[in-house]
Amino acid sequence: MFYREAGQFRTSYGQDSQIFPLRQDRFAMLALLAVAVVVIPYIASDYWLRALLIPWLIFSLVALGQNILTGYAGQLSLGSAGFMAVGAFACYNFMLRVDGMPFLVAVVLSGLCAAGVGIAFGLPSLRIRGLYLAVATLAAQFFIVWALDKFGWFKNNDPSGVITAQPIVILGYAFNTAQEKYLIVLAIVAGLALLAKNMARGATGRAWMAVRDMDVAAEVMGLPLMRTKLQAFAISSFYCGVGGALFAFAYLGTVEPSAFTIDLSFRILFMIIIGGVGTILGSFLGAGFILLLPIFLSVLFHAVFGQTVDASLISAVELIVFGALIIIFLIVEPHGLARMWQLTKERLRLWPFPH
Amino acid sequence: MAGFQFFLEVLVGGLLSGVMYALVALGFVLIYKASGVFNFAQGAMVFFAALSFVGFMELGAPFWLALPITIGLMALLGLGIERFVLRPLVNQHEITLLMATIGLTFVIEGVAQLVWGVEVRRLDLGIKDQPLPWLADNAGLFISQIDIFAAVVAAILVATLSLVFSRTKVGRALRAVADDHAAALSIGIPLKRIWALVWAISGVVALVAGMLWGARSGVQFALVFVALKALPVLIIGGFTSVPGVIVAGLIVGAAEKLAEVYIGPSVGGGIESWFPYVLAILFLLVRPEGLFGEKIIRRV
Amino acid sequence: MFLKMPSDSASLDTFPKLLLHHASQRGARPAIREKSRGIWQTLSWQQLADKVAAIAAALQADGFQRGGHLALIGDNRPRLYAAMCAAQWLGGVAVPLYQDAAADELANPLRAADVTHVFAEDQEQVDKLLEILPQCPHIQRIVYDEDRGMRHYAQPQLISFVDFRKQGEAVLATRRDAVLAEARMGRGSEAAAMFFTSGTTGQAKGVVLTHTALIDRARAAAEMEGLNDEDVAVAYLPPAWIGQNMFSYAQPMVVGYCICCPESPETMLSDMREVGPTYFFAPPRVLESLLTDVTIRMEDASRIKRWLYAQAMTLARRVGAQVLAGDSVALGDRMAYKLCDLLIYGPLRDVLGMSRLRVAYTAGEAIGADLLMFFRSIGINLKQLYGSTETSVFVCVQPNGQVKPDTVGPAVKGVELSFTPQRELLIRSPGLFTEYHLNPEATRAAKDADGWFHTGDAGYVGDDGHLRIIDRVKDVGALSDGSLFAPKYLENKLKFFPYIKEAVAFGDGRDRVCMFVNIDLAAVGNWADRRDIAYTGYGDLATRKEVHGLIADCVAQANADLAREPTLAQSQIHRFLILHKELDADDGELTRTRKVRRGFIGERYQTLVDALYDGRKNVRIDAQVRYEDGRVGNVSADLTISDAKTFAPAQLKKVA
Amino acid sequence: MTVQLHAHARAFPIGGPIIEVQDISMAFGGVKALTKISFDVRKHEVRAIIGPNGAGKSSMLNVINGVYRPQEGTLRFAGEVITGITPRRAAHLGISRTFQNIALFKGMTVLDNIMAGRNLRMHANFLEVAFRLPRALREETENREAVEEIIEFLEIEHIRKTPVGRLPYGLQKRVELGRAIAAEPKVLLLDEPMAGMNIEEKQDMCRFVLDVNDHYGTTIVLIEHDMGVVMDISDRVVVLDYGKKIGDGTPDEVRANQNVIDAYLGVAH
Repeated sequence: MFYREAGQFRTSYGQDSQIFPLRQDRFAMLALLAVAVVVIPYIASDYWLRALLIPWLIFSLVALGQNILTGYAGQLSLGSAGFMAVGAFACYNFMLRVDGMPFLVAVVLSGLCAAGVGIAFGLPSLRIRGLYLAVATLAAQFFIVWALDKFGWFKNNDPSGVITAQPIVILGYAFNTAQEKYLIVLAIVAGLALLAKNMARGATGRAWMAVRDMDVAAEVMGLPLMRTKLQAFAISSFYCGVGGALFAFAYLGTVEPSAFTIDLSFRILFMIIIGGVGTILGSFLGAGFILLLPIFLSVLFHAVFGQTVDASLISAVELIVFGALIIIFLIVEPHGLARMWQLTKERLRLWPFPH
Repeated sequence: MAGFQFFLEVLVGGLLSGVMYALVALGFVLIYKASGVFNFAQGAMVFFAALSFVGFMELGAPFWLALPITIGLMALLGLGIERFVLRPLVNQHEITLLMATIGLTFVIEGVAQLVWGVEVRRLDLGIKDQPLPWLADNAGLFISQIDIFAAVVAAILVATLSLVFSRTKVGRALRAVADDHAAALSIGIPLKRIWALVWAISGVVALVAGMLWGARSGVQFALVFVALKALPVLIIGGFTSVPGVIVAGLIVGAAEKLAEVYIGPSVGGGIESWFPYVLAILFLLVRPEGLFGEKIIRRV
Repeated sequence: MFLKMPSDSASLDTFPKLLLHHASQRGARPAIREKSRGIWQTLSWQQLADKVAAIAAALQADGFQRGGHLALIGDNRPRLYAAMCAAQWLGGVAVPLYQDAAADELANPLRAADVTHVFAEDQEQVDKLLEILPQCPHIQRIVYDEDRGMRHYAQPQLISFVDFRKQGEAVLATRRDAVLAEARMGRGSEAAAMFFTSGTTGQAKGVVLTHTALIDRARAAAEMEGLNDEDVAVAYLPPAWIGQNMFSYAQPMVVGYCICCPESPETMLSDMREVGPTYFFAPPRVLESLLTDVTIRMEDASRIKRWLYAQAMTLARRVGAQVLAGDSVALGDRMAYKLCDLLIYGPLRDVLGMSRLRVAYTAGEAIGADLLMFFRSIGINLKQLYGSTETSVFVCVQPNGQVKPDTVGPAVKGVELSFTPQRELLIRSPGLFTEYHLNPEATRAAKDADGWFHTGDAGYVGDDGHLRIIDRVKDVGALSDGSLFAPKYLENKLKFFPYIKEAVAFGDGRDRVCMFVNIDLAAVGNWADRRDIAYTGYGDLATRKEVHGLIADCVAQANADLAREPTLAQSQIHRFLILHKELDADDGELTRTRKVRRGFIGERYQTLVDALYDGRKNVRIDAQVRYEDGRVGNVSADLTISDAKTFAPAQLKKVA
Repeated sequence: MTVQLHAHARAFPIGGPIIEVQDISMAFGGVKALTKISFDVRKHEVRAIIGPNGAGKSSMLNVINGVYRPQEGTLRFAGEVITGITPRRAAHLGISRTFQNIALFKGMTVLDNIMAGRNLRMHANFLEVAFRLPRALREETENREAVEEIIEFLEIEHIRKTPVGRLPYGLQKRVELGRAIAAEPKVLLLDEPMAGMNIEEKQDMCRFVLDVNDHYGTTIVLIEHDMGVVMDISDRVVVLDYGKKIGDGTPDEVRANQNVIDAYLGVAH
């Protein structure tokens, strides 16, 4: 309805493969970014930033990682939380043990560590597929958490078994307030999201999807299955790792290995199922949805039953709602919120016509 | 000598807990064979079964009453799952089905909490968790009675099931379905009814497993994660082979105990949490189709 | 390669000179775009000039003479337009022919114009040419644009466009100045193009137009509408038709705006949405099918949308036209219109690809008031113009803000109008044609000594200075009681109903008017669907009782209107039948521009006409039909003849 | 049409052998699929392998592009022995193929499917792609142009951006052909390209196959069990039955061959 497409035509393949082919979309995206950068930091309260926006961005990033592996390359992983943990602790140790280690470098390095671990646990994917692979990733999940837990060195032998993230300092400027942390997270996430989109729409993404949809055909066309799969594992884990680092440094501040449970891995999986498997946008929508749902529920319950509801009740309902939603989405809209959004957009473009 | 005896104890203990894994895995295999679904929620079902059973008894129902009620309940649950979750997803990719059952896990847990609350419960089957005197005296092995009991029950269960499958009409139908859906349909086997039945059975199996586990280590959420342990068991045993998972269950049980006791200390212990998986992976690299699973030939 | 030349507007008296002028003035700006391989491949004016120069060089080397004729057979393709200009570059005459013409239909024009060189779009056209090659000895070269499937053709005359152009570039490399000189030698007084008017009767005549004629008219209209090189037009009608040629060749050459060629006729609508033209021409039948399409698609929309649409349209009908014309409208209405514009008109214009339109013309035949007003009321500046091949199109154009359904506007600058006692319209204008090719007597008949062109249209100029056309002079007849009978006028009245595609009126010298009707398959079909009337196709639908009822209502309405007009009250339609097949140009029942050939039809279906007048209730017809694939088959059908409700003028006056 | 094609001089005259199959035998767990098969395929020709179902046609194709590894015999490509190469290697050598039951990438658009077919021509690594560095962009456009040519060639412009999953069977077959020729192969293996098509679709497919052979000079090896179609589009035909070669030669020779008539034409179709 708000689209005015007449006169928007492409004279080169470059234009034809833009991320936002429509002027209106490009504008909307810029506006959104502008708001996120300029307006939000001023109007959003500390609570909003700390409890909602920052974790949302971080989990969007992690979901993005999961989506690259599961959604694009079709390799089911139940170990995302594990890779987050690697990132978080790697970052901590880089900052701790290397004097004057710049934060951003540490973040990248921790991502690379995660990528390395990812490749290691991705190796079985060369011989095994589907469910079998899920086991490999579970192994990653449990092994990593176990290792970080058992070996004090990772936690600088802190008796409490908890690490406390060092302050974020970039070029001598310390990012302490919620606003500052929000901005740094926003920058990193936006940047990585763009890179992911570029890969997804480029040759890299096609290779992933080819392997996902029909690996025999892909191989017969000369695609290197192993490299493609491992690449997906590495990149996915990188995103999870960076996400983990931010999780520790920009969100929680203090973390322990047991924060990265299998349960968290499942939630990340849910994010992409509900958000939209194999879409960049879906990762953001899904993360937002999964994060907001519990908050929404508790608010709802307190509104209905007053302050005296016991937490276990809410958590139980939360579990049910989560599970039910997953099943419903898988049955009704396997492509998730992103697909719904896309359909609405199509309708708007054709308005007032139905088809 | 004591060293060796200790070893034996650990081994047997491991084998016996392996029986538990096998028992849970059994539920998986049944469903996987019949409908090609990897039912991640099996663990949750085990937990739910045990919890309900205990719950009913706490409500004052005697054992002989609580048992059939729970059986009925589990059968219903199985039917419900088949009807409302899996039938709409029929012919979907196995990964999708797995995700669905993960969602299912959450739902069942949630319901269980909602209905029965969260605190750990004792389940008393009247068998003491003490070493069997006879063994202790003669062989000097200290092995819990309940473990023995569990093993026996498991054995009986497996025996009955295999009887059912080999002798009865339903059983043959089920095997046909497992071999080839299309063929089964074409010779007039009511696929849907078979599935429903299988789900009901696996519900019951879950109950048995749940009761034994509960009796041994209390009824609690940990049970849900037994499901995860069953995963490596399945991989080693092969998704479609009942004897396979029994053997695999024993192997995993024994291996993880031994590893914990002998390797654990040197690396700080607690390796049970991941050892079975690594074991499974190593195994996969050697023999992807599992112990007794058919070899997978992928035609073009 | 870079081409320069002095550009004082006076010296720009031929198309090649104009082309070179644009190449130097706005060399980098787009001249022609073509949707191909997924994107709009674009030729800048410079590139176009280079291409044309190369082809001209090749043509010259290939023995193309000054004053020679070069034919073009194909859809709107940049390369064909380039070839057109190349011919003129060498002082030759471009002869665009209808691409959907059958082989034998092509033979005459080609022979008549002694065409030596032909540019054909693709294998299909080449096959036709090869078929008639024996009859056209003059043809020495056939250049084809698309080489798909052409590899196995051995004929010596054939060459692919690319190779031909390469030859030209080779020539240019050595003799560029000589080739450029050719372009400068051209004079405005020389013939630029020849268009074959299908003409509602008789043999097609080749209308010869000079550079000056075409350029003068193109410029006059362009100045009137303030066209500039920012404008964009879509080329989608046959280039052999003067209208399309004016909008996609003459005017772009004069103004320097860009034209866009759709990928294929099927993708026309989506392609049009993409380019969003600012300048558009559509004959009423195209607009009609657009409107029908809109109506049909809206019927499938959700209840709310349909309601919203209905509301918006009622408002538009009430105030839309005034808003567009810039007349004063009540504030409330203005607000409401703004809102609807956001919700309905705007999006609608956009999906139609018309949201950037500044000027849209319709012409060729009379347009229904509802149709015209529909587009105007949703904010599309659709206007009528009057003109013909002989007058280089622009004779009368409705100026902005003075658009009325029943006129075609005042004379365009430079045109003089006058009338014979028989109400025949005479025209004198710099845009007039020089002659009918090799047909002096026809020329003399059409153009008298003092240069007046006899249009053959009957009409008059109202006191508002706007020209009104009633009908063809020769068609205007009289009923046996002597009262005026204007068949075209009546036919149009019916055709303005969405359900009626074509209509043929009879009554000259008879006591009353009767008609043949072709139903509109899309509209009536949809109507039937919504009443779950099952039908197999046109033939089936046409014989349905319900459909007859539907059409009868339309006729009754038309009669009601007619009864209001004193002069026409007598020619109300008394009886009609729905033809068993759709009238078809391939069967000679319509002209290539889809005008009905009343006489031909009258003879062909004599039995039906008789039946109409001898009061029979139904009639059997055995007829030949030519199917899509060219096969000819026989169909026989029983046609029902219905009587229509008529009104006595007097009675209606009371009501009114 | 086909008659006319053969009547005219071919743009790419048939040359020497490009693929030589010598005494190839292979078995699946004891079951003999191929026994001592020998034949050759010449440059630029259209070579058909026909035979009743289960004659080992697909196995033969799978051996040629390395999906299966024969137990005995040697396979030569352009003179070089390539017995038991990997499918990837085969792809690099210029052997491309389609599959009996369509193996398209269901989730991707027609465009992406065919683009994927050109992966061997795209060398930019994922970082170059992620940061859209010059080489990645250049390769993307260059290959897109090539792909658009194929899209036009196969007359599938209108479905360019449709996910292949939504396309009717016949079109999917066409897209798969497109993906196969996108690699600009020397040899194109077609596994029952006309299986399950109605007569019009079959005619179209024939036209496209011949056009490919004629336009790009691609050597074509195709499998069909429906004889009619094959006979008029192929230059030479190999006939298999129960894994054995029972005939080899021009369509006419094969038609005349008694073994073929008994073993094959006898079989009702």
